[in-house]
Amino acid sequence: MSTAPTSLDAARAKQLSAEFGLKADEYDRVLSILGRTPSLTELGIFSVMWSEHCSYKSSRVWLRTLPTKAPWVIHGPGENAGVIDIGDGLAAIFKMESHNHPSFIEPYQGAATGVGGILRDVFTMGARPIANLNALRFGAPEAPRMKRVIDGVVRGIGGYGNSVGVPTVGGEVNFHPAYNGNPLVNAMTVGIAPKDRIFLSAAAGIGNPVVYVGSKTGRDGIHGATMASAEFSADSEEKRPTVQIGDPFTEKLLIEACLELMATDMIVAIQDMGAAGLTSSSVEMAGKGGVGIELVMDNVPQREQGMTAYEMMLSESQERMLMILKPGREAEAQAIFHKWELDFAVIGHLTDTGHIVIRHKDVVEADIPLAPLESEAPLYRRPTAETPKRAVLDAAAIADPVGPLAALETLVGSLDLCSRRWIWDQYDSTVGGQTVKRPGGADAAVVKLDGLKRALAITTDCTPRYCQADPEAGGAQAVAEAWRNLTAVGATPLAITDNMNFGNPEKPEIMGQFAAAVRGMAAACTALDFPVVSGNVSLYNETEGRAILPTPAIGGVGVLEDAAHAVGLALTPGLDLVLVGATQGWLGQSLWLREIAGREEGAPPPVDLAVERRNGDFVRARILEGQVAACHDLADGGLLVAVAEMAMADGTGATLAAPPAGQAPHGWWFGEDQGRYLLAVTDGAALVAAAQAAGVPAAIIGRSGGGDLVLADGSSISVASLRMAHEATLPALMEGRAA
Amino acid sequence: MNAVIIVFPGTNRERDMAIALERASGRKPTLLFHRADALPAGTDLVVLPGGFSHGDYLRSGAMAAQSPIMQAVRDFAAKGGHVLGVCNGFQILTEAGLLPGALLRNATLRFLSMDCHMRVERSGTPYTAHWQKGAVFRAPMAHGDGNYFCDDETLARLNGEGLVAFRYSTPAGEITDAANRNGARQNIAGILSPNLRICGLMPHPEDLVDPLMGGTDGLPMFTSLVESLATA
Amino acid sequence: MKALVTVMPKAGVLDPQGKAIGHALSSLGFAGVADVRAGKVIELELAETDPAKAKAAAEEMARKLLANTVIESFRVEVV
Amino acid sequence: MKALVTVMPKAGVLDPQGKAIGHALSSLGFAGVADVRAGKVIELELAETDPAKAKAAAEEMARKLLANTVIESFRVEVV
Ligand SMILES: Nc1ncnc2c1ncn2[C@@H]1O[C@H](COP(=O)(O)OP(=O)(O)O)[C@@H](O)[C@H]1O
Ligand SMILES: [Mg+2]
Repeated sequence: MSTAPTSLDAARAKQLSAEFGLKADEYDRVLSILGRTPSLTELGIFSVMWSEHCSYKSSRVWLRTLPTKAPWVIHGPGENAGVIDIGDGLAAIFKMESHNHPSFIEPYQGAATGVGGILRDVFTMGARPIANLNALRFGAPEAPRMKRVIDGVVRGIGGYGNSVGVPTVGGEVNFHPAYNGNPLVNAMTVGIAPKDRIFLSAAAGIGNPVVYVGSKTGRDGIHGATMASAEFSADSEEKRPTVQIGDPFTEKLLIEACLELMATDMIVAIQDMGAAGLTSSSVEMAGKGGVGIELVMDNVPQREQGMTAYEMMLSESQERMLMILKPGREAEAQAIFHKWELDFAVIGHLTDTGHIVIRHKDVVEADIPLAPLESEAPLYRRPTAETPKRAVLDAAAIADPVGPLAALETLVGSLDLCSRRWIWDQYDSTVGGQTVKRPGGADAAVVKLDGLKRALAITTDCTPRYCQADPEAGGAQAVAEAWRNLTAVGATPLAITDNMNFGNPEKPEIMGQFAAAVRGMAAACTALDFPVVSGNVSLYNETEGRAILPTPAIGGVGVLEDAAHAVGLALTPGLDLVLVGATQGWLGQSLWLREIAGREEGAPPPVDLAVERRNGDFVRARILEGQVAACHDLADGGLLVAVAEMAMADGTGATLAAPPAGQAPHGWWFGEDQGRYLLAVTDGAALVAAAQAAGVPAAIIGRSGGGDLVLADGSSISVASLRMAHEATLPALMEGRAA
Repeated sequence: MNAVIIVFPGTNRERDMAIALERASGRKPTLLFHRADALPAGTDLVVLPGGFSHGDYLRSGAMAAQSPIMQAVRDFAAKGGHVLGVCNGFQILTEAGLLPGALLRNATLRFLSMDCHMRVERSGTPYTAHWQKGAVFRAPMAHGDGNYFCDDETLARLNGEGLVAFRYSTPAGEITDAANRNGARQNIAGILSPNLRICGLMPHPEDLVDPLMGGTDGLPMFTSLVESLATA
Repeated sequence: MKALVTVMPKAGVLDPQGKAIGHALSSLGFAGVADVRAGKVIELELAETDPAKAKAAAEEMARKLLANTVIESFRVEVV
Repeated sequence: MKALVTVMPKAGVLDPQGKAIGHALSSLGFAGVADVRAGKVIELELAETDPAKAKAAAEEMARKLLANTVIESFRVEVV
């Protein structure tokens, strides 16, 4: 047994524990586990491991209720990323992760290191990353610092992803004042690996070497995980020295070196050093494997002079990994890392003590039993308060102040609907040579698998204004929209990852939002056979007591057996436009209501999951039969916006039939009823007949051609002028220039 | 065609390039890590692909230009070998002095990732044989430093000797400022060495060689090479 | 009057550029380079003719725009 | 011994960064900024203790790697 570490002075320890974010009762638990006052390093380890970020203490009871299984799920939540079988002997490995707080403090580096972190979660399992996506929520552009945040975040995502050579193929962006002090940056990575060569993190083999690879350790981001678990206040700017700098070049080398090592049989277990760096990786690897671990800090590659054990254990320096090697293979493994000019150091070994022991300069700095560190981690079932239901609005009772075409022109230029080209033009979306559908080309990105016909479809979705009004309906809608977007390109949806962004969970109304969103998501995942295989929770997204909109971002992955089946959304001339799905004219929480009528009101559109599935399965079958030239799901902005988006994609207009008798026209054109698709086909009548036979509502609503959108009353607007409005917004906002 | 693609630390478009070369030639190119100090015997095309060699942390391509393998590439070029540099590869060729000029930050100061159109300014070279002079083709570009610069004297020589291979243009082939997104001198997208055997360009024809990825506009460059090298 | 604003990564902040340059120098065979830091320099041609005022103005510009004080420090020289 | 290598765009070479900074400064309300040039500075920590030799070494590094003399000029200071 090692000698016990030097305890802090009892009063000092108690005060520090509060500064590190431990509650009084949590600290008492630390005392009882150790049977003594902790050392500084021990206190640091407890506080980060028990932070919201690492322990999921507020969210775990709810997350457990999500469906996570399906025959094609290989590894669900609990690993570094989710793993699903996609056929041809391959697995897709994917996850989404937030970097919200760091991106507000230092937008470029915050977003860049967010991308770096999620890439590591994926390649640590043996996958070559093949696609990145990003789900962003910004405040009102005129809010203080917001343009700099937008600019920095977009540059940072591009700067990192472009350099590592992983194409950024999609994402989403919303703007709302609720994010003024707390923007959201959620990054998703999808990778591919042979399905029988997945690398896990459970350590095994007493005596096996613990190996550190990648960049050197500096004093970056110490207590980043605890910071990500606390609300923002005016003085959080002072926490700035914890900012981490991303080094995509080193990450690229790390990817290549790890994949080269993974092609051998030397690795027992591997995990990236993410939040709480060396602490969380070593504790989790040893904990999962039920073994002890002993680390010698003197051997940790260090970038700075005089670093203490506490600093090294808590550093969040980027581009580092921890692995357990088979014994005697160190030299071989080292040669690979030296070829790629990366640090490689044996920093410890596995033990049979069940403890984590940290030594530095011949002194034991920490000695903690791992079992209670995990099993006695705080777990809260926090009080919840339901969000009051909102009234269902009747479209006919809402005046239309401007008419459909004027509303359309305003809507396509509005912040939530305008072209995202200014953003994706800064992202390399083609590197790899496999991008079948780039941003803007289809409802989901489509990336082919090198050398195969098979392709993955990928999307991220969430409509936070729906979630705010009704978190349960909003949670279900987010999952359904992801499923719909995959379906709309012809893919079979397989599984999701999620990123739960909410406010302070200690407030019952926020915890209520969380619980309701999970309920809605779970129902949708079950009904759509679309399990959750990985995810991330980001709480305390509040500034001075004001919470963000509840934002359960969903990242969906689906498969196409043949990439050639994928359809995009661009109209070409001479096609019938068929609307699939029923339209009641749901204006509650619609963008029309907000942007045109100036009201953020009402219940959001409900999602009928059985109908969702039936309509989607019908549409996908038609796409796979090759009957569909273009397809677009109806989402934000409703039918007329969807027509306009399909028209703007390639400059082809359309002539549209009048709204059905008895429907309020603005409800018809702009209602956001769910479960709908717009298909462009050569034979609309045949499609409608097939839909009828399948019990799916469908109707021909127009025909493509010309350069204008023409309504039944003869009024029209040119696609060119819509495009101008659509493309102008972000360039004007961000650079004061025309598109 | 025995093509060798050099992989520097940070190179990231080597696979794209390999796919395009294989598609055109039916033969897999060799990927060669930058530490090598010689090219494989029988090499008849060296390709420096896109990416961020050494992170492009000092200047794009500056550190890669000093790699051990670059001496072998210089010798190969001096003996009349064919060398293609795309994007980061073009930057490396200028940093290594194998092509004149330099690639500055894009005038917009932003990374530019989008399809662009280029007009073929010289046909009948190993890289452009399958295009007519004046033909326009499309290719993705993806770079932060693609703003081609050279001094007036060099520019006059490039123009005078017909060494400008490609210029950014509109889809109709007009050479306009709006088509010149990165701010290059006289819309220059790609240039040739005096013996026409070294070519550097910023956009990525290798990413547009398959209808599934949106077209085959980039393919003629590779089929030109295959044919020229077969008869060379 | 000319002001030179030199912006460097703060001590302790990772400097991937400097690291890479140091690496490249050593592989080029330059020995004895212990450490490399890479920064920016911005030369401002100012109308101001009073050195103290010019310096103050340049410092203000550095704080507001030229340096990202979260991760960078700066110094101003007037020449 | 420390050497500072300052690398600036040559006269006549486009300096988009300098231009953008000038533009941003004026939109932030800074008046009297006639011209802005943006360059790089590389701080080298050298083992060499003789100032003349250190300077010569740094100049050699600049010529070989740190500056691209097609577009940039450099100066070396030893401190
Ligand atoms: N942050 C982003 N990065 C890259 N692409 C984006 C981003 N935001 C949106 N996009 C792309 O813009 C297009 C339109 O996005 P969105 O309006 O959210 O689509 P939909 O409503 O059909 O889900 C999609 O192709 C999407 O991938
Ligand atoms: Mg979407």
